[in-house]
Amino acid sequence: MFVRTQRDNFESKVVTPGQVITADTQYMRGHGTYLNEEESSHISSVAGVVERVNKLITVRPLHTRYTGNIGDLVIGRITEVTNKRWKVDINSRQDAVLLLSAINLPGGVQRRKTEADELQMRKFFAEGDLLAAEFQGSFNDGSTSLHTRNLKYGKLRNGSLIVVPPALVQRCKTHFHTLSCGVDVTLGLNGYIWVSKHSSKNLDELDPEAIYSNDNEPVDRSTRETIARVCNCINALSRHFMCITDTIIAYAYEASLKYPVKDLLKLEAMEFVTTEVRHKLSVVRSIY
Amino acid sequence: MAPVLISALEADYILKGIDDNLRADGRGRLDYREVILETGLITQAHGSARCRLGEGTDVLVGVKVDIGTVDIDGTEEEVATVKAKRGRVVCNVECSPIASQQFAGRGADDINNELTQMMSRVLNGPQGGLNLEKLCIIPGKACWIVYIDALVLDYAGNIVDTMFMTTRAALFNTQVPKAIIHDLGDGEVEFDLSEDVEEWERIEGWEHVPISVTLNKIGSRHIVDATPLEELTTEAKLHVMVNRNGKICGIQKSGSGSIEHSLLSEMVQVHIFVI
Amino acid sequence: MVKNSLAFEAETFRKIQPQEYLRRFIQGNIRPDGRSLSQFRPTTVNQSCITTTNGSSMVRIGNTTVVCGIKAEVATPKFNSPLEGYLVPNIDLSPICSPKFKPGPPGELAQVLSENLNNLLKSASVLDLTSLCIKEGIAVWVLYIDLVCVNYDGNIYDASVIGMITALTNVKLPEATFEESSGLVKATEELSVTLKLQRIPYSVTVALFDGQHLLVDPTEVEESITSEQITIVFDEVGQLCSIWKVGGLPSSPEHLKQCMNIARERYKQISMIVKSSI
Amino acid sequence: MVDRRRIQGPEVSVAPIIIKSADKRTCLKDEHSRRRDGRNLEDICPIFLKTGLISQANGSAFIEIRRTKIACGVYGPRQTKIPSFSGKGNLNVEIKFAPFSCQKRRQPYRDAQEKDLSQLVIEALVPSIRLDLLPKSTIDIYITVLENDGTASCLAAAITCASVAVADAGIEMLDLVPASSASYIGGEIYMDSDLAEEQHETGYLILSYMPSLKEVTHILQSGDVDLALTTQAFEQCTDACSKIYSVMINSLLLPIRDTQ
Amino acid sequence: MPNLTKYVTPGRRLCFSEGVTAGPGVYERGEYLYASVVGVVQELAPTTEGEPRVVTVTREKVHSAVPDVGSIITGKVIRMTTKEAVVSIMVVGNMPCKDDFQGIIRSQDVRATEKDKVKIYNSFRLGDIVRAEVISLGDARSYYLSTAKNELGVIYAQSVAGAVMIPISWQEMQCTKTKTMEPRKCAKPDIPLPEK
Amino acid sequence: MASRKRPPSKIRTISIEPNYVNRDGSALFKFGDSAVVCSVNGPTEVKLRDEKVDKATIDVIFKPLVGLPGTKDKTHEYIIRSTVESVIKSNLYPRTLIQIVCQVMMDDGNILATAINATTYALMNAGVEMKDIAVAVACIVNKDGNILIDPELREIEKAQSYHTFAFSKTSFGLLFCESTGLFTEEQYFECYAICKIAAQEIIDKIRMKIQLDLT
Repeated sequence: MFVRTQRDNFESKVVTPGQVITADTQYMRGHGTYLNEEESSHISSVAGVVERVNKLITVRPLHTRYTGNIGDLVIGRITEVTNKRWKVDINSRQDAVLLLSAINLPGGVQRRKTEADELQMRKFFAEGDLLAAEFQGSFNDGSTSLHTRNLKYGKLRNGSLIVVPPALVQRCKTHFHTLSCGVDVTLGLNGYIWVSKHSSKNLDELDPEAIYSNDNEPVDRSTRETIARVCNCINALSRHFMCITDTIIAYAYEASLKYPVKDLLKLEAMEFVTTEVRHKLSVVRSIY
Repeated sequence: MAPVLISALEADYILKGIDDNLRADGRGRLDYREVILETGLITQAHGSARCRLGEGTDVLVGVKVDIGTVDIDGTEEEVATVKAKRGRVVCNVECSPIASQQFAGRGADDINNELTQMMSRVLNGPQGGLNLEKLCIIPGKACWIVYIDALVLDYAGNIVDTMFMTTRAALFNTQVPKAIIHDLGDGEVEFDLSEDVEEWERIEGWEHVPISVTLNKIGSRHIVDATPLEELTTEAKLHVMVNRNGKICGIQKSGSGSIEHSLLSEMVQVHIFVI
Repeated sequence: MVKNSLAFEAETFRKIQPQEYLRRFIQGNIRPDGRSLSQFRPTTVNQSCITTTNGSSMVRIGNTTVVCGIKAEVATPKFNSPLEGYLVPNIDLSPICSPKFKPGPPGELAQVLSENLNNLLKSASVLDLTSLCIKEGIAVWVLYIDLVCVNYDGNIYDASVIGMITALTNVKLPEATFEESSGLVKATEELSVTLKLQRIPYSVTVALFDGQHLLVDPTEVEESITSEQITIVFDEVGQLCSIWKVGGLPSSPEHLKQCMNIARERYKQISMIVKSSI
Repeated sequence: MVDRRRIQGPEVSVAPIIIKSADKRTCLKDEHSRRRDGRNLEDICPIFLKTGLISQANGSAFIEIRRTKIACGVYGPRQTKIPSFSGKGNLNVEIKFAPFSCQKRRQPYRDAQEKDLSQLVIEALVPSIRLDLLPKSTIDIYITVLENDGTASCLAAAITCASVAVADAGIEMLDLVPASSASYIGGEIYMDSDLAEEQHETGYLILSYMPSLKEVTHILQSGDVDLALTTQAFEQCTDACSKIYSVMINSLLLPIRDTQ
Repeated sequence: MPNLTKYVTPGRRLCFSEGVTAGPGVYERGEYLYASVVGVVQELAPTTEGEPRVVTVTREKVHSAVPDVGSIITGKVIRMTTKEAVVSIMVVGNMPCKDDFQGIIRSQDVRATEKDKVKIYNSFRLGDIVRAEVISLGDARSYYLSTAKNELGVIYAQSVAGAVMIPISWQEMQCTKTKTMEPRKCAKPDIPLPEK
Repeated sequence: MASRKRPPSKIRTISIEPNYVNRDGSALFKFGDSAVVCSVNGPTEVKLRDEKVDKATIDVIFKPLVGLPGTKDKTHEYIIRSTVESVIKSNLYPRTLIQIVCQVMMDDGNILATAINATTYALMNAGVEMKDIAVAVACIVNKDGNILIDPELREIEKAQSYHTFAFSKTSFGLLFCESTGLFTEEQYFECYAICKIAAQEIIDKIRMKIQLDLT
């Protein structure tokens, strides 16, 4: 996480647009702040939490569309297929672009892109398909480019999608988690979370031909119930604006075992789960 | 923001879930989401209600009552006299763009038109439950016109059921001012409205107003109260309007799939079980 | 048994080279649909075929089919002509009759045809408008003449004129009385009044190809290829009611004379067909 | 609405009130339940159905039931105008009532009721047409009602006529879609009701059905009806649809048989 | 054996589906074969022995065709840009379509050899009639066409002087009146319309 | 019969003002008190929708003196376009648009003929290449059968029949004619001859005006 030095007192202060952060000019301006002309003090342009890294001041808004940085894992939905590229909605300002050259072709990594691939793009990804991809960088016109050149990325199967505000998903080392209750959770940094059945096969066994097939593995009733429970827990957490990591989801899951799955939709059930999680978090934090 | 597209894999997952009676959010095939209903929110309207289904679909209905003339021109003599002694109901449904991107600009036009026609088809006529004769002040001259305006604030599936529930609540909440009739002797009749609020009374027959149950056919099964993703995988939707004493007040199918004959009668029985 | 490939060659040839296609036929003194240059398509008329109207007719010239319906309503007359009723002719070329027409408000051709029909009624004073009066200055009849084209295969103006005139002849206006008390007009179904037309005009359209060939009663294919059309309207006493020649290469008075003779013969044919259809 | 693209009549014109003389009070059925035109309650009317009416269209049909007359033209499959790519074909229906077709003169431009009826016809026909074989193209169906003798039976006739026109256009279909209508009057079911009966009905049912696949493509019912009567009405409508189905087959095969 | 009452309409149940496959004009649902067009039922003997019999319904009504991947089309060049030529498709296979579809011949699809050295204005001119093959459904507005085969390319063109031109080689056409040569990517002449 | 100041076969004083509006070409054409301004824009860029591959798209907009354009003005647009289309060498300007806008300034009868002449002059003023020029003149046959050239508004109202002719200058062929009212064949051809003579007069007037402008 960020390095926190306790020197100045404006740390983690909640600011509103137009509020002065600091008059000290040796700081650099980051996102969400601007410099007014006369007294050269930093003013925040967004309502959010002030964060300082060495000399850089930024204000992180509470609720905003996802602004990506390189290397982020994101989940996206294909909105349009044009020649040699796909348009992908990643809950960001603009649709991201996935080039034909940026995906794994069926039949292993070595296969070169042929003429036929260009014409049969829909065999790989069609409109509406969900995929996990990595944030590669952005073109000069500001639109972001993705790539799925890695076996753990690609089409998402055997599960369902939950959408939460992007600010809640914390950046951590890996975003592919397998929860204790035997369910896979993929936390997209853009707020799209995919909860699916645990794929027993590890990465290299995946036969390259089937990575774009459109059929699910059979899901038995108990796994389906756990997936539903996890989805409802994530919903409860996002409704009370709590940040979401794999540990927090695990806590929420245990807390929710008290209720049958469909009661988790009720407000008071959500209330109970989140207070339970908050309590458990404070206990854990006090141990550190 | 309601998704517009769905992937084949998600659709297949939902289909299989419904087959063994466990949907993506844990509900069974015939379980409704939690309904939160409030009435009397808008002061200027004669009656209003707001209903939220789960934490998704949100519909606000306002009812205003106004005095209008009866339109009887052009119809046969016989039908004209019957119409002269009746008030009427005018409905209008509006999906506001804040509910979802697709409703911005002209996108909402045909959905609005479809919902408005469905509402007026059910509420105007004997099966609407309201006692229209009572709404007439002076036969042939003046009568009450009930304007029902529904506004969809948030879209999370199953708009039709929420809309009918909220309309019924709003009609329950409606207070109609009392009209005092003065007979001016030579057949001329005059009326004016009493100001004090106590004398206002409810529209007679509000309790017979029907509510709707929407059955979504997915694969060979059918579910109730579908979420947006489930609605995208639905082949055919069957709206069954039912009133208090179990009478069917209207059936309408929408969506592009077809329903097996056997499944159809089974779906129609379902509504009694749900009510 | 799909059509033999020669027929397809013709179809492709017609799409690529329309002028040449028609010229080949005309040189052989025959037309694409097998008629000779001066032969009219079979014309049928049937009357009062729609019961929800006060007067109606259906006219078929070859494939072109027009249905005309007249509905009578009541309105207050214009200030400066308190006795005169209204005649409102409108033709509707909806997308059902040909792929040429797009949905939405009437296109240019529909507006021009409606205007010509309106001029014909007014200038040839086909119906004395005072006969439509119910109560001077207060209530008069309005005859909405609506023509719906069901199938557009050229020469739509002739079919519309025949349809409109036949429908006008079999209009039955209910006996209307203006009620002082309620200010409404009540009409009884039993006794009905028929209209007396002062003039029975019928129109004939001839297409001019390459400046010299006169193609009588053009089909849609011929209409799209030739650019000039001459329309001549006669009435029952042989008096001219309107002549309308639009566009294309300049034509000489001889053409007009030939067309007038053709129109006179055709007038007799049409009035015979209409008489036999009652 | 002043429509400058048409010849203008007077601003306001109203239809006269038609006084029906006393004896013609309509009594819908006589003692041994015979209707005014001799049918009894569950009979449907004879149907005149002919294809190939419009030379310009790919497929066309004309239907006449009692006094209802409807013409339908099918154009397509042709290039889609909508910007988005669609793997499946698109169906577009436009119903138009001729201004003189109903008791009261209808406005020449499309009103809300016509938009709604068009949507109902689309939903009735889409399940029967194999749209997945025609990517990126549109089928346009234009229906003109020349005379309307009862809106419910008119809509049923429009669906039947449109389905025959699509088959006449040579477009691949799973099945023909006959549709039939019934009215609930005084607790009894009147099949194929006309205008007079419709004015006294407390409810109506329109059902479109694929007889050989035994699937209902569209159903629309309004009125205060209990369950038993509704299911009985379903049965009567599905039988009626099977009868109409044979008329549709003959109308399509007639022109072929006599050319052979 | 399907009951061979000659004429069928869509939805007509033909026969059981085992041992028989559905040809054009027929579809399979449940364990039955149904007709999907108006036409005559025929049962064709299978080409190779082992295959099951094929039931087809030949269409009675000539219907306007829809371009599909692989179909041969005839169309008119209506617009040119440096990278592609826009063609309005008038005939698909040998069935004329009532309304024209729109197709694009990209410069890399004009011919099979030296794709990148193609100059589009030396291959097509405005108003030429070309025969091409549909290679992909392309995007929302137009199909992707290719003339990369010998029998594809320009089949009818008017020279600058307005006379009809005849192809002399696969890349040149000669004006009958002024004998001037104009560069075109022509189709090999007198090949009958390839049956699609 | 209203007193008609000029003899039956004499047309009203014609006055032409070119470059009335600074467009590619424009002209005001007056028959006595009937005046129409016509402005020509072209050949310019054309919208993709109505682009023609081998010839120019001609678009006519006719604005009436009072009120919004209705079906009558749409008919005038259709007439002017079809008359002018056959005269302009449009295959010299493929995939372009020639836009003609006619605005009625004063209306004392015979508006259509004035508009056609104004359009012809505006096209010449704009330098659009034409095979021929269209000259239009109108006449009426009044109640007692004699023919009046170039009628005023009150004469048209009382006329028995009303004829408008448009001749091509070189061959004097009939480009356009519209006759309404009740008339016999002889009357029609008599009007045809008289209008032909009047047309010659207008052509001389136009040629004289052009010489005046160019010198």
